[in-house]
Amino acid sequence: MACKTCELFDSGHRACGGCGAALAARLVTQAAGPESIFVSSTGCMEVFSTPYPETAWKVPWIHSLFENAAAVASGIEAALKKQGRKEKIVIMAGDGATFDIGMISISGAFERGHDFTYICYDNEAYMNTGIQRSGATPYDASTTTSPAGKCSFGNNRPKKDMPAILAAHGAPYVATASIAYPADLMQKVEKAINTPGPCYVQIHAPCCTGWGFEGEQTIAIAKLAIETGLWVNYEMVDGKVTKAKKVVRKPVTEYLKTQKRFRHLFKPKAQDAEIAVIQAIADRNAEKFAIDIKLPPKKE
Amino acid sequence: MRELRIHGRGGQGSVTAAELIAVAAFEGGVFSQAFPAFGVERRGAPVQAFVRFDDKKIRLRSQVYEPDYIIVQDSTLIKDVNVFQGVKTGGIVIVNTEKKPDYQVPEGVKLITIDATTIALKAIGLPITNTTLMGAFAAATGEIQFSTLENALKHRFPGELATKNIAAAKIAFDTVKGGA
Amino acid sequence: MALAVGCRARPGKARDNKTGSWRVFKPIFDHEKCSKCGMCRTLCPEGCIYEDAEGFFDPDYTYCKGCGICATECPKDAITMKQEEK
Amino acid sequence: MMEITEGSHAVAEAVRLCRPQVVSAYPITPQTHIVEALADFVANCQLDAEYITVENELSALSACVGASAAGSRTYSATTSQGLLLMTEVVFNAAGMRLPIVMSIANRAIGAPLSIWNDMQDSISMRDSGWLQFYAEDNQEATDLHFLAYKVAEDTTVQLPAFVCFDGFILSHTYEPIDMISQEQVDQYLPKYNPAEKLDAKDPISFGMYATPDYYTEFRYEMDMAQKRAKEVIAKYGKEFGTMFGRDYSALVEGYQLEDAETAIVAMGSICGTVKDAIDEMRAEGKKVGLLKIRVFRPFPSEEIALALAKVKRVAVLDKNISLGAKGGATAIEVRDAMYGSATTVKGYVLGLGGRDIRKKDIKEIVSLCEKGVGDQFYGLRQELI
Repeated sequence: MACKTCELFDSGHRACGGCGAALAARLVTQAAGPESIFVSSTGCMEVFSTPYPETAWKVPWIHSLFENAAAVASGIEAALKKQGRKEKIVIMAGDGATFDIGMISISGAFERGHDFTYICYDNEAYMNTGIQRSGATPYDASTTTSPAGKCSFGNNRPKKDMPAILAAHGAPYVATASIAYPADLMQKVEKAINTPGPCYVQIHAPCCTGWGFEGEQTIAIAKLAIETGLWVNYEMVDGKVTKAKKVVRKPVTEYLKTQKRFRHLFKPKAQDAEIAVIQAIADRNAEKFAIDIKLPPKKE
Repeated sequence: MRELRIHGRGGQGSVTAAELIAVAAFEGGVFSQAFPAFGVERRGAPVQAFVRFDDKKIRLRSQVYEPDYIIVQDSTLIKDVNVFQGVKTGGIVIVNTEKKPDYQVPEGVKLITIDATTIALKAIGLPITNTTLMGAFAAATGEIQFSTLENALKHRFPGELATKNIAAAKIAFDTVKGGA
Repeated sequence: MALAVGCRARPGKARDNKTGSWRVFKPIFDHEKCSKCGMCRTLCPEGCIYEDAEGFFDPDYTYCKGCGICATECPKDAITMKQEEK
Repeated sequence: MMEITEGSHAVAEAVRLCRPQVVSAYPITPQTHIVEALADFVANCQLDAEYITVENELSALSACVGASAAGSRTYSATTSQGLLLMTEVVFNAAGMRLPIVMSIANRAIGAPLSIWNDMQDSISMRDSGWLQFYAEDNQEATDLHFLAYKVAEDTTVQLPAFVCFDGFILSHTYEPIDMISQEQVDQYLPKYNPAEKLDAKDPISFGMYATPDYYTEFRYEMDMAQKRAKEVIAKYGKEFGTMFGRDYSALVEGYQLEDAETAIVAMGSICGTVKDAIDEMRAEGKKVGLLKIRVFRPFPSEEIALALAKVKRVAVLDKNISLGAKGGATAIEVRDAMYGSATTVKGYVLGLGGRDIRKKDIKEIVSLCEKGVGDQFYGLRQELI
């Protein structure tokens, strides 16, 4: 049961000022409500929220390892079933834990069909260890292990399509959300929690430190990702896209220019060819999810 | 302590035979221990299984090197494997064959041949000889009684299958008894 | 304080870490301009903005890190960031 | 009731009687018969548990971590490569102080790949914080599961436990065992009801991280819990003996040790062969005895020093090797336990990767030890070197 007035993620945590992931944790705990058990993987959120004995979590919470949150949740679900308990199980894991190291345990747990909600707070790199590339890092983003340089424009692969992978596992409900749209985010988390079976919500959560922008811009940048079509908020029910947020699209440069991780695309000179590749990614997203709002032609 | 070594091919039920002989022996009032020669052998490859019998608790864990008894489930093994290796003087070797032996068992060792395949085909309808040879073993060695063997088979196999296996074992038991 | 078995803890202790000291800029809330929409509270990563009896919002400066999201996102421009006096 | 059954089935039956609510395991030779039997129990309503068919061993133990933290009694079983794959969780479960019990059907570690028995797998986990019990026969392999849960769940211990028994040699052997009844187990091992668990009624954070200000003390506390476990094992091992006639209060057990000049120290199923060899050597007038180590963690240093105080020489048998060190783990630790004594301690690494050990090998080792020859591999095939 959601509790929108509850604060279940306490003040005093050690996230950077303006942290998108911390906001995601607040919103998700509110949407899940106090009758939930949270499972975290190792990552930035785990570290900024639980230095012993200062836990920020006011819901029952467990962290075991980096790669095993889905398996730990599987065990909790089994235990609750045997004990006749009704708490909801929510996993909170970063994109590194989800897209990369935890992939096997996620695949196993989704295939087995446990009843839990897996939330990936996606800040598009390994932020805990110092901004290394993950499978969620977008095309051309410069990270410490995919640095832009004389022979490189940064990360040379597009984001892995994790929602499609989990939908292919038979997940009954898969959604993407953004901290810039908190009402939508909370609604989706609630829906996932109330859908029996393994559900997945991937939340775009900009990281001011890792992406290189001022903390006050976190929400604005998350919004730009949606408005340029580089991030699409959508829902999939039983493997089919049922809803996607429509926008009047802006060129991707408006998003890219705001962040240091894409600075090499503009300085020392504009890399038009590379920007065109990214624009094409946005265009494909727009086509795939049919998000474009076509404005009527302006009258002369 | 008495020791039995069973030679067979993967799929012939040597391990099951060892287990059931141990079960029957234990029911008969002696301590017993059965274990396979642990391997990665697939169907058809030569395999071994072992049984020990003693009046006191069996502690020994090594494989069987100097058996009192040997069962050879498939006489074709005699060419491939030194099946008689280490057999004790005064020991008993039971070989499943329909032919006259063209091989020698060590001196002082008693050889019993039995056409277990034909018996099994007749009684069970399958050329699976392990339970048949158990009957022969019971008759030849006296280590297990036929009644405990029968119970062990009843416990292991469902209904009619148990009946058929018991029948096969009984034919072999009577054949060996008669021969002796 | 004796250690908890297995590095476990009950909630409450995070509040011992008064993150307000991290602040460089301080959000000043102008109730005159406020439309009581609550967006500042919703979007605060610290969860340290509270509604008062009249429906206005104010931050708990003990924990406010001064990130400025509330000021940026306020639809009425009712929040301004001022350099912290230390 | 005495019955004759396969070791794996006896272990599975013991686990069933312990009433775990969550079983999570991944199949691996030679552990498979155990988990197959448990899955069968669940399928036939003979065990009221969730059996989670995980995708690998790391997830097997991870699921146990979650279930145990949620307040359920949990069980897993593995060996060899599987244990190594779950290594990270092995350490994690101990640090989180979750009383999971896991059977280890001991098996060698690759490369080269070997499915056969030695103890390199569980010995390699000796620093993880898990209690480690080693069974000589299938009677112990079953009984030690009851004891392991009882000790692991004791509030003064709260550590997970391995029950180790030699893969194939015990797991695949039919032999008579005395299985206690469900009523007796229920009387001995009450329902698991931890003081702390994941529970919305009383939210607790599990698995937080510790800064340098705290970490050392958490490790110290685990070490203390290991040491406290000695007394707890003694208490519950004695209780088991009172109730069922088999006393497991001693962490080490002597055989013909009172007047022995040469003592063999060993763990696991080899102890049976050693006892038979000792009987034969005694008949020849040789004063040889055995000190069996039943509990390797907590390591019974004081008990070993005391038990071996009067012998002239010690031959330690190790089915493991600490490569690059002075022999196997047991020899190294026994030597440490004997530090300051005049007794000679020689180590013999043997039985690796399933190499069979016979009575004559034990006799050979005793004569090597008498000659002062040791701290070596035993039975190397010289023609291969």
